[in-house]
Amino acid sequence: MTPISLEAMAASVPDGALLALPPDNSLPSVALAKALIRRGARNLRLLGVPVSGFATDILIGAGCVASVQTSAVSLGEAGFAPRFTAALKAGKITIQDATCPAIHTMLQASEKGVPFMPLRGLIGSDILANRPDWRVVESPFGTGEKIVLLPALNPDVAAFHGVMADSHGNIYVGRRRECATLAHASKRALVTVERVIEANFLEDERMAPGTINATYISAFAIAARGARPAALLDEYGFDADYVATYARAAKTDAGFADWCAEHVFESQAVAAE
Amino acid sequence: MTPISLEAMAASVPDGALLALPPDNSLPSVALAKALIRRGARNLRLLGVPVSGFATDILIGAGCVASVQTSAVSLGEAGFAPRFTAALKAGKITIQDATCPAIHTMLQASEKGVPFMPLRGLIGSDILANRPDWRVVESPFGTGEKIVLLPALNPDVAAFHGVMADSHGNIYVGRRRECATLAHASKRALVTVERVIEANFLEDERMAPGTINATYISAFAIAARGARPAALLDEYGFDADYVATYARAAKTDAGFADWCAEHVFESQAVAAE
Amino acid sequence: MNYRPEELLAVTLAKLIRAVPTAHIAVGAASPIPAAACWLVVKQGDPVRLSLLHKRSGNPFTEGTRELFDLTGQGRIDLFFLGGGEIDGQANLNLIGTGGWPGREVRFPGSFGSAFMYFMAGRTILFREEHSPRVLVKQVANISAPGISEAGVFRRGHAQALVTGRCVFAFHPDRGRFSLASVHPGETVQSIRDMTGFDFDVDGDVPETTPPTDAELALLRSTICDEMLETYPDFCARVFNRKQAA
Amino acid sequence: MNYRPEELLAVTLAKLIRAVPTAHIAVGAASPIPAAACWLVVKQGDPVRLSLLHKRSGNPFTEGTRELFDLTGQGRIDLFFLGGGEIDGQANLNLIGTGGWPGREVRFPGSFGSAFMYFMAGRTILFREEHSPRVLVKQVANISAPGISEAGVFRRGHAQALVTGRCVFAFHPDRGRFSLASVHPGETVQSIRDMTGFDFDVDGDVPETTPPTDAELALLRSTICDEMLETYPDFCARVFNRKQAA
Repeated sequence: MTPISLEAMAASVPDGALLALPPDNSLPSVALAKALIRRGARNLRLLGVPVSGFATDILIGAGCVASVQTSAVSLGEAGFAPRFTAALKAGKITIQDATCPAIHTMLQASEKGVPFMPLRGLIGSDILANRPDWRVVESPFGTGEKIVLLPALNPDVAAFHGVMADSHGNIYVGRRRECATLAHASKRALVTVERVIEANFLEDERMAPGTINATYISAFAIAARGARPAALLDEYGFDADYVATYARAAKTDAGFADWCAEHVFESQAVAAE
Repeated sequence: MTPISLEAMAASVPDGALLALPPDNSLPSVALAKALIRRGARNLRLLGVPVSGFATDILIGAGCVASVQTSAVSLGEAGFAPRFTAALKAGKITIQDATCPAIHTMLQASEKGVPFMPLRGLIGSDILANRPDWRVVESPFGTGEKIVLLPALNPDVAAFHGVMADSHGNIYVGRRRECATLAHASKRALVTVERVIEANFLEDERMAPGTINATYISAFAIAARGARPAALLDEYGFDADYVATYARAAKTDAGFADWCAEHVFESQAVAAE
Repeated sequence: MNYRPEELLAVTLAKLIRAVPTAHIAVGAASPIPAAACWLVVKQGDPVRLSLLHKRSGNPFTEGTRELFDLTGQGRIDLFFLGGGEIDGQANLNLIGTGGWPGREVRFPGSFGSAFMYFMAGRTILFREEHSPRVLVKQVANISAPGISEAGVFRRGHAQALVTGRCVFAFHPDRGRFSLASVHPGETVQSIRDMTGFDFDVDGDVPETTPPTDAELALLRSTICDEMLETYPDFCARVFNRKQAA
Repeated sequence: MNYRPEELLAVTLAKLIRAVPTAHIAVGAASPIPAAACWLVVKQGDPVRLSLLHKRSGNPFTEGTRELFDLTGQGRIDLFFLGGGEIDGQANLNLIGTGGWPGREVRFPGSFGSAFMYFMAGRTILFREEHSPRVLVKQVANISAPGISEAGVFRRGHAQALVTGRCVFAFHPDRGRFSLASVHPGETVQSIRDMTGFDFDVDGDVPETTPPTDAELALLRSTICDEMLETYPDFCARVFNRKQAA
């Protein structure tokens, strides 16, 4: 398995795809989000795994997004996600609210190849009241318990940023195992990485536990600092200044457009740095 | 968290406990099984996760076991498990048959804190016909699909052998993540390890993915070569000769008694080597 | 007053934590005051395990982000903290937004794990510094997570208390109502009534919230600040006047 | 005959694998001949991914032992191999034992994952060297995994074929019966009937199973033996006369 280019990867995500993205604490591929903006992606249906952050906000700002299913959209310390908030208010996107473990559970159902999975909680929440696709049943084990069943969720594309790929396309994500679940549950997994290592992580007992088997990986691309401004394990930290600057700029349409011109379009080299 | 002695660990497993044991390819604590024989444990209800091997057979041979729930009992290349086969024929133990993913699923239900979880397959199998605790339902999502629901399984004690513990009681098991699921799903997890390392594996990105958080670990004991004759990651290999010798000896009650006297009772030092 | 309001709140939360046997607490990222309270309990010598969810180094979870929820589902989390854009008198939480669904007036970030954690943690301490009729409402516009549950719904725990910048309310799941437990210095029962959109019970005399001791303040400003510096640099700079080394 | 029976079987299995597009095969530990067949397909240049379940070094799974079943549940395993202590004419498998439940006469080790894998793999090749009325029975004493399923039961695949030491049967899930596809050298339709406990169809002339070519034998005895040596040392010693280096 050999890397493809970031732009080729972005081109392979069709308009309208159900695209699953981890949030800022969980290896987002901000590099791919920017490449999707450059390619002019449209009508993406984003899934926050289990919440949404920076990458989601810039995709919304650039007009790439039709809907978001998530448990929250936030820039963390930098506050509310400005383009999400504006687009929702303007009616440009729709949101389907969930709660974190419900999204994990729906992905785990796909991971296990079952049509649904139960989850406690939720009953009495308006989240449930607004999810006609979720069901409340009484336990068939005779306990009288009412419990929610959630349908399997099978994203068209999962995108995240791993630390590195090996010669076989195995991807190292360390303890961020939610990326593994996501890859297992999705039709295609597109992964950006810092680098490719001549090795087989599966033959290395110390690397294997943090590795996602290449069998789940559709393609990978090299994108140095591809999670930035998010952190990448012990490789680099969260760039709070970058996000704060973005949050200020993106308060207005014009401010977002300027930010986007500079940070997404001006130079791919700069953007990928 | 500091280690306890192997014999203290064995003493903490009450007679009649539902004791979950991984098989020979998955970090069994043979050291603890031998210590349970030495302490004269009785009426243990064993759970194979998801099948059973050497440790189960010696516990049965020593009269420690009342029942086994498992997907198979086997010594692998060395053939049928002789003490299991003899005890079942003699009516000394009962067996509750399952299939591998059903046991994983029942443990995952406990791991998630849900009362049941669905699994495909099984319908038309006599395994299902002999499991009154399992339910067939029609999917409440209107697809007409019939599917099995399995109840959560919450072992009293999980026992396995990790490579090492750190100063905080975190346990390294590498890619054998089934031990993590088992620890999560059980009331208590008792773990033997080769050694204790002055460190915090959770602070080390390379160690963390193969680590089970100490929050799930009730106690650990040092037992060098504690998985033997099973293999332990890249630490030591499977001892096929040891198992073959056992399989020959254990064909008869007398042969097992001799084997047990030599390999379990004669010297704990020898047994643990 | 020789302490900051945040210090009073941390000490108050610590007392609520210690009022109930507590083995394991999970604390989210946006919660520096609850985190300080938890560290205070630990540093005062209670054998409490803390799982700090967004700690970058030493993140406690090795199964990915689902592990917190699984852990809580298993009944291993005794205490969690939640807040809300709106909180009502039945302890319902709104993290969705005001106006019609899904927050047509003001949209909040979203519910995160609240619709699960509020049911499955051993108990929850509600914490919101802003105490105003805007936040503490008669009825939330949208329920992210309900304060009480009907029969037949598995629920391990409820709100233990609601701590705000003005007072401490205790919650009574049996009657689905708050009672006023203490008022912070400068507040009265009437001033709390004036600033609270929901009705609550007042059972007898309401004491003043106990201020921090010198020992508590010393702990907060030294070793607890040390522990919190990596995760909450802004908070430590603002409250403890401590900057992280470059 | 310049080849061993195991080599004929490996080559025969390889042809069945290549007869259907196959991206990913999982192979269990007790299956050296199916493993040899899979390696043959790979070394002949087909881009097939092999997951060898009990390979000690380079074990393909990093989610623990549930990953094989999850992977298969997801529809990512195109082919799996199963055997059985008993196999009947409806392709039902018995890995439990003979006599009443749970194997009162002869107890076999147990069903392993068969009650799931047989439904969820893209297809299954049944393999059992022993071809006798004891193994190939009219009706299995206990069903570990059924050959066909009723309507409303999710089933991704069925048996493609049953390969024994005497012949190849094709399975027809629509009619729930085997037909004789080829007989190994030395066997006839009648000799197969004599040794088979179940009834099967014979559609026209039954060819002889094609023997291995020199190229296939050369591959088996060199690079394929190299690949298999770590996992199947006894098999390699016996069939290829190769000992593992100490």
